[in-house]
Amino acid sequence: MRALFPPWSDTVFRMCLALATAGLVGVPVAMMLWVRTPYVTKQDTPVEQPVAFDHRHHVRDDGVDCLYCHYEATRSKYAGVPPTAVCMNCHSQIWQESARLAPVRESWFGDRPLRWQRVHQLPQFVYFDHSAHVSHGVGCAECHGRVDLMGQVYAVAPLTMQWCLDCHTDPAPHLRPKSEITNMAWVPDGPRREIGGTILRELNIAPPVSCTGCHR
Amino acid sequence: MSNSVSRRVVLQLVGAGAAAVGTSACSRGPQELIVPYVNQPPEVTPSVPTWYATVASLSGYGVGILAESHEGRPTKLEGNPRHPASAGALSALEQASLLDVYDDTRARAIGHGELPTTWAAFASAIAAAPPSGKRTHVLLEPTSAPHLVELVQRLRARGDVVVHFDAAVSRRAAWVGAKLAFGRVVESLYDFSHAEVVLSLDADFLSGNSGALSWARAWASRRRMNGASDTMSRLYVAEPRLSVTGMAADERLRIQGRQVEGIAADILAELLSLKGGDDTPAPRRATPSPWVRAVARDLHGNAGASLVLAGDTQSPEVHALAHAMNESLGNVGRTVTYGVSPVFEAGEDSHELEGLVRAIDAGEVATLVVVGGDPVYTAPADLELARRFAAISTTAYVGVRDTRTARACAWTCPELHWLEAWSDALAFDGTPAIAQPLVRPLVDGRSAGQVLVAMIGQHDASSRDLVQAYWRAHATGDFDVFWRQSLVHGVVSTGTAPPVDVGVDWTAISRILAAPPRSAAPLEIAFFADAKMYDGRFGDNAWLQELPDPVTKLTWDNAALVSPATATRLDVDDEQVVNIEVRGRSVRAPVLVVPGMADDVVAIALGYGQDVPDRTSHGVGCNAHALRDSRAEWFDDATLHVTGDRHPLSLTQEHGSMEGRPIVLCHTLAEYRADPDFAKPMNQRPDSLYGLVPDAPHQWGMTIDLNACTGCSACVVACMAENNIPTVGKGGVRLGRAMHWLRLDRYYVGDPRDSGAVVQPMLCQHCEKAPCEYVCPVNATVHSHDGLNEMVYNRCVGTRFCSNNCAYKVRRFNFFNYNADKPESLALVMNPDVTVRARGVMEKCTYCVQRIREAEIVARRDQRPIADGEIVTACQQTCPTGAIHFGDIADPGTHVSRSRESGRLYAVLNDLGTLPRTRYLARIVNPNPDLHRT
Amino acid sequence: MSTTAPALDLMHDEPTGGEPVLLRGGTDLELTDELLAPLWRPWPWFRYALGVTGLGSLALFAALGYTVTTGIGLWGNNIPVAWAFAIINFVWWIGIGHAGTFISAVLLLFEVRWRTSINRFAEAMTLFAVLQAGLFPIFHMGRAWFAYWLIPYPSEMGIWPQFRSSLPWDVVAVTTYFIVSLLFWYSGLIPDLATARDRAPTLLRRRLYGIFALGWRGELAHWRHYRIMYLVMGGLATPLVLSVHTDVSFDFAITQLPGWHSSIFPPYFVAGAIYSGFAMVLQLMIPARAIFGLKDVITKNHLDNMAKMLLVTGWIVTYTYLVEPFMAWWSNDQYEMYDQLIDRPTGSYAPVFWGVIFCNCIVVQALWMKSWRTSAWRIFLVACFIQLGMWSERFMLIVTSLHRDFLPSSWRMYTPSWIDWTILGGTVFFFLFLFLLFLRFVPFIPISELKEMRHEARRRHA
Amino acid sequence: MRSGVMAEFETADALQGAYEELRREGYTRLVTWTPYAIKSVVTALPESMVPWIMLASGLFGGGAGYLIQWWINVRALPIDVGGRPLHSAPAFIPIAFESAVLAAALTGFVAMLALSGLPRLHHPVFEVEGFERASVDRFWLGVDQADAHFDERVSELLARLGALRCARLGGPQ
Repeated sequence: MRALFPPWSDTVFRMCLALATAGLVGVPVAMMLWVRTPYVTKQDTPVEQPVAFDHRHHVRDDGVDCLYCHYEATRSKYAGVPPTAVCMNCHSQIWQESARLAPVRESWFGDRPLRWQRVHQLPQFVYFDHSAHVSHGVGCAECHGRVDLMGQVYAVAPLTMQWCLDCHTDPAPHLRPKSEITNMAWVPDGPRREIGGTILRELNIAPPVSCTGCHR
Repeated sequence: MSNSVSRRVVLQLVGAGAAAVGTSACSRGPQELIVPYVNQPPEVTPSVPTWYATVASLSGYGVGILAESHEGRPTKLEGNPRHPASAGALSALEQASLLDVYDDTRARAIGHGELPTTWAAFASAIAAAPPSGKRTHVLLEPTSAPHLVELVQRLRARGDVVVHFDAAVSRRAAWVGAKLAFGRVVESLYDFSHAEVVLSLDADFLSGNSGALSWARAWASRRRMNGASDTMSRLYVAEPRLSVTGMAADERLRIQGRQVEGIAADILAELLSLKGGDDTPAPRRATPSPWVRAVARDLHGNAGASLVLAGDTQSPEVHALAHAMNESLGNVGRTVTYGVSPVFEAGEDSHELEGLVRAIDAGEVATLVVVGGDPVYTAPADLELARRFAAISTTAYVGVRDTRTARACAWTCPELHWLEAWSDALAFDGTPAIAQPLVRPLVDGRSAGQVLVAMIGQHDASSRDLVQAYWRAHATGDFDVFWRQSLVHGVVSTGTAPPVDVGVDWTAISRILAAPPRSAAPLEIAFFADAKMYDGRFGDNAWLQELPDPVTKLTWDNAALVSPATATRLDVDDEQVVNIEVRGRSVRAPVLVVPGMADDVVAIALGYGQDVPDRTSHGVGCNAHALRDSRAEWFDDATLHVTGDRHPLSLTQEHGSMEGRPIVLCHTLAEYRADPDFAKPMNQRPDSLYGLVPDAPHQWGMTIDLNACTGCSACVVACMAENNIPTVGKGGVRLGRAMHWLRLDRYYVGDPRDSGAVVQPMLCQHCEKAPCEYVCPVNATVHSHDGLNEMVYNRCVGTRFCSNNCAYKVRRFNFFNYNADKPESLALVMNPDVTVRARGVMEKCTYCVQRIREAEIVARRDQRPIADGEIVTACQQTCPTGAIHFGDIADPGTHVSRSRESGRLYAVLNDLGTLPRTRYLARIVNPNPDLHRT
Repeated sequence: MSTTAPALDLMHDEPTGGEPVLLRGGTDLELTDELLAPLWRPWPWFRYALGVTGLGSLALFAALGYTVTTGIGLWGNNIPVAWAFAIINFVWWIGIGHAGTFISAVLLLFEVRWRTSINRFAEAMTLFAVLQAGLFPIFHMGRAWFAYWLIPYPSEMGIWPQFRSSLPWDVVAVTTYFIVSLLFWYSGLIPDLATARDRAPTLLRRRLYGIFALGWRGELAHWRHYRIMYLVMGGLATPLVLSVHTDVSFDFAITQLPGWHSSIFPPYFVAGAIYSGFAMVLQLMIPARAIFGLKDVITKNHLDNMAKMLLVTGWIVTYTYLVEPFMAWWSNDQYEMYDQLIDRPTGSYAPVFWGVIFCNCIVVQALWMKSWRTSAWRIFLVACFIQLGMWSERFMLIVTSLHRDFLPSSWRMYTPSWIDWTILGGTVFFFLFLFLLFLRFVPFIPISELKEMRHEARRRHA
Repeated sequence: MRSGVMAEFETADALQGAYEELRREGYTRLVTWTPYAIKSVVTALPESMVPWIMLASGLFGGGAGYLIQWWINVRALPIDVGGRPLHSAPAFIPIAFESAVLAAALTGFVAMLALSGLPRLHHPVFEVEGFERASVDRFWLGVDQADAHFDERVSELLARLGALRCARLGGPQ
């Protein structure tokens, strides 16, 4: 008498079962990895800006300090993208004719604000405060990376909550002397945890770990 | 420029809604823009608010204000501590008027009939000289603004212009009463801090306008009991309806409005006979009521340290009697002084509408320019202004809102909101202040001053020019210094005017005393200015529409308020529609039974039933103005006819009894003295198995003094403005979905036939052993190290388990996306420091954590400790009586810590062991023992 | 020699005396074909029944979709009554879902013989009821799309669920209960699927049943592992049944709300669950018994015993109804006393309370009479009352406790919206929809077990 | 069993008789195929491993369930929730219990299949004529070729024991 299923059907059937089980486990895992990919966290992708502003040139070559343009970082939540006026401080004198600066001049003379693309984007329910960090030994490069080496600026940090918490729960290895806050190329003279530790004590730094520290 | 900034903030706000839904899942946030200034104003630092002093005025009385401005948009109004009428506090009305600036349905463009037109055309139309024999009439709201007063005089100098003043809710009776008593109009200035006994003759001095805020503060200073040995003042109130002041009374007499005059006369007569002397008139009644005798004896016993006030709705005679009592008690100069009224031509004929009406009927009016207000809607019905307006060839209306008057006028010109234009105003005590604009005008409008000056042929003057011109002429010393100082302080430093010296004309008084007592009407209707709509001018303000009435807790409606006894007599019930008939005019209104109302009185609030289409106010409540008569503006005889219909009412509190539960502790002074620690049992820390306690150096806590809280509801609006609390509309409130984080629970107490009420602000108690926290499955509500019960909106999945387990039911749930499809203009009022909550998340009071964290950051930035009083919650900041203390309870030196040592301190539902951080100071009342002997 | 077995055999064999559990004589082949017949025979009314219940199910999903996209505001919920229909339905359905596994597991352990003909019914009923119940915890959330936050997984937010709350307990309990019930049901099915495989008329069907039979051959070794596994799983399922509704009762018992904060809830809920569960089994079994002519497989003996179970659980429930107010009075806690002694019997929702008493305590007493216990349609009637009563009981527990809690200032009434009703009705249709499919395509009387029982009975008799 | 001799019996008792007879004869590698378990035959066999596997995995599941909760609340996210202790043991028990049951049940089922060599859609016995009745009302007994006593006379022996028919499974080695 002929059997219902040919011999090979066993293998196929068991294979199918195995695959189903694998999928059951695999799909969630894949999703967890996905949200951590630079694509989702928008890391490492230079953003096209209305003005081809080059940090390498301004910071490294001309030695312009971060705070010259982002002067609000010390007293405001926002580091502040500078008003057109700040650009014009210099560029009313030099490169007045440069084509690359046309949009800046249009903005200035047409009283139309420049519309920059946001690179570091936090959800709206996160209340991050630059002044609190800059005044407590957290250097610009800590979160923004070596901006002085970037043509077009891109985010180096994932800006996920876990990433924030890593530092808030254990700040020491991320702190630097107040004098070095804006120093992109700072090299610690010794083990960072120790340097950070002393700063931690000096400024008695206690980063908020309660939810309302960032969510209000 | 400021617009581009606004747009950015809007982006953020709108984003917030979307973000709260979208992000932190697997989605990739949308690309955002950063739009910096082209040229950043020096005073602006994005994210750091700037504060400006200005002044708002209601019916001519100025109240000093500090306005918080985020990148050129005002987001919150607070009181100016330097201003006498504010002393740092602000009523619900002034705070909420912020929302009117951003009202996208307000009057927008100048128009003639249906057609748009230009300012120039409008100006020339109203400036045109009238044909001979006719005049141009101008109808203004009562004002104290110096620059306006000067313009009015210049305008009159034209010769062919007549200026009238009209307000539906005015103090005319008080002014005329003063005239009656003293022969001239004066403003009474009270000093409650020295008053042992206060008699209010239907005077709602704790929540009315003019000086209410400062009076409430002073009154509370004599009610705050730091120990059983302290003394406290006693408050007698005789009134037809239960008012905010009535709820605070120690002894209250429920009585028809027009009977108050009789009571006043009786008390005065009794006083005089107690006082003896030759000028004693014969007592009016053989045997005055025990209440009258007790009050008189109490006042007499505290001669010189007592105070008698008459309400604005009472007749001039009552005011005169009050003045007489104060004088015979020797209170003048001690608890009451008199000053010149800040209101221009107070108590003079220009404040009577009849003049205008006569002129119209005589056909003398060529052009009528109405500036502000809404006379067609608010004027007594018998004047029939709408019909009369039609008879005038040229009519023009200048106002912030699109009103019925606007619809009745040919020309309409948007008036600038007081936050958009320069102006000035005098406080009730005459202190001047200058109003500076907080935001670039959102409409093509003009200020009242610009309109008046245009009528003198000056088209291009800015409101700034006008105000500056006036003060340039009147300021002393270097003008720029004066100007800057006046703007910075928010008050113009002029030497305080000396008190006016006046004496009572006793012949006039004895004439009043001689008059026979008026007999009670079978049913009296009592009109009153609504605590939220005032005369109706706030009708389009959603914050106020949804603000529960301080007494009835009614929202989005007015109702015919009657006492339980009267309800039984008339056989009516809550929500039953009745037909109220007064002098042949009738209005349909739903009934609401309010314990504590006087019997045989039906009270109804003004300001509802506005019928201008497409407005928030459209179809809300019924129009009580339509029942008022120019001969009886506040009290009248009425008849009630029951109809078969019912009208749903939206109350935020449906159950008025405490059911004998220890929720609001209320003791008499005698009981308190006998047992100063009566509250202790409700303040014991119950044993707990759970050892975990917050461990940060600062521990935040709040104390609320129920002796000082009057229930005025200013705190509720402050909370809404500070925390971006949405409104849910009449239907939402009725379903029980009101979003207020802070609510004022009102419980009726005492004999149900003659009950009073107690008030208890109820907000998140921030329990240390919070029941809401351990039932949250996702850690969305947890405890902070400094003792706050944190609510993390972006983590909340909306199981609502926390609300079920909250014993105080202070948690609010976003049943719908209440912030969706709001006009952009309304997004501008949002506080950028507080997340805009999305649909499906729970929310609640956070102790204004954004202010706490901000203060912490600033303090750490400057490496200094946080000072006591540096962190002020929104409700605490605006409380006129300072009933709320907030601060660090871990530091024994702070105000809040000291208040927690009081014997009156207790925790609501203490037995549950929730260890609330919000504690209450039990309420102490001071009844007159003579009235309670059995 | 053909083996025709008179029913008498089993009657004497019946330990309880009483009615026989199997009246069917005939050969194993006849019995098998008899029981498999519904799978092969065409049902003229099937497509209509499926259509109606299918439409009802669509209404359910439409209502749920509308809610998710627009907001919980579409329901009648408010503050203070933040939980209402959704949770009432959840508790009701999960309760119904308890009878199945109780019958299969507990009665298996006690070797109760009347279990056999009805257990698969009951198990299927359990699965589908739990499916309905499972909808509610998810869709009653304000943000259902974040329901997965209740599962502990390493999120990029570095934040985890909170296990002091009873809701994560529910997630695990209900999931476990569903999976275990499914396994239990499927294990029981395997031999019968093999039988169906070998009797199916067409090659396609033989193949399909073949796949689900997993190649079962009834080999000695199979039976050796199978029987013990089935038994142990029954042993596991027994405490599981009790634990699941205990967890559900914790959703209320762990709070401090008057009327919820009670230590009697776990046994109370379990009893109630089995009560309504048995009622539902009867409601499904009695019509099926009539339609498919199974009077001699599902005999009066079954009805009699089930009715007795109703009586027992009914009395347990009644007992708790008496204990609750007593405890409230005994505790002298004014909030408890108000809720239990004043609000429930005399408050705005008093009709619900008295309805519950009538349906759950009074009606069931009819089953003291043998005439009622053995009349299918009378039991059916009683079961319907019980079903209604148990739903109302959950309404009473949830709504009356919430709408009058500690501060009178927040007291409010609750009225369901039409969406609420649609969802409730929709689940009933969806449940029936699934059950129809089950009846149509799955051997709903355990054939192999019946044959075994008959065999064992005979040899014990001989 | 892949090859040997199979015999069909009409009743369970007949099968059981034959089975016991063959064992007395000394046959060890016997297989039966029956529509339902024949208690006395099955219980005669040595006990199955399945219960022990289930116990082990149950214990593991429960332990894991508790540890995960402990780790999350005490180590990963030590946060003050309603002032309750971080390690709120009583609250962790329900989940621990449920996960124990779940683990045990799942492994039990899988173990049962695995030890029975299932799932196995195709098997040589399915090709035996009349075997399809083995799941309905016929009882099959098989002697494995690998059995020590196995020889061609088995078929006769089975026939003598009342077999309706005999069949050869797999070719003769």
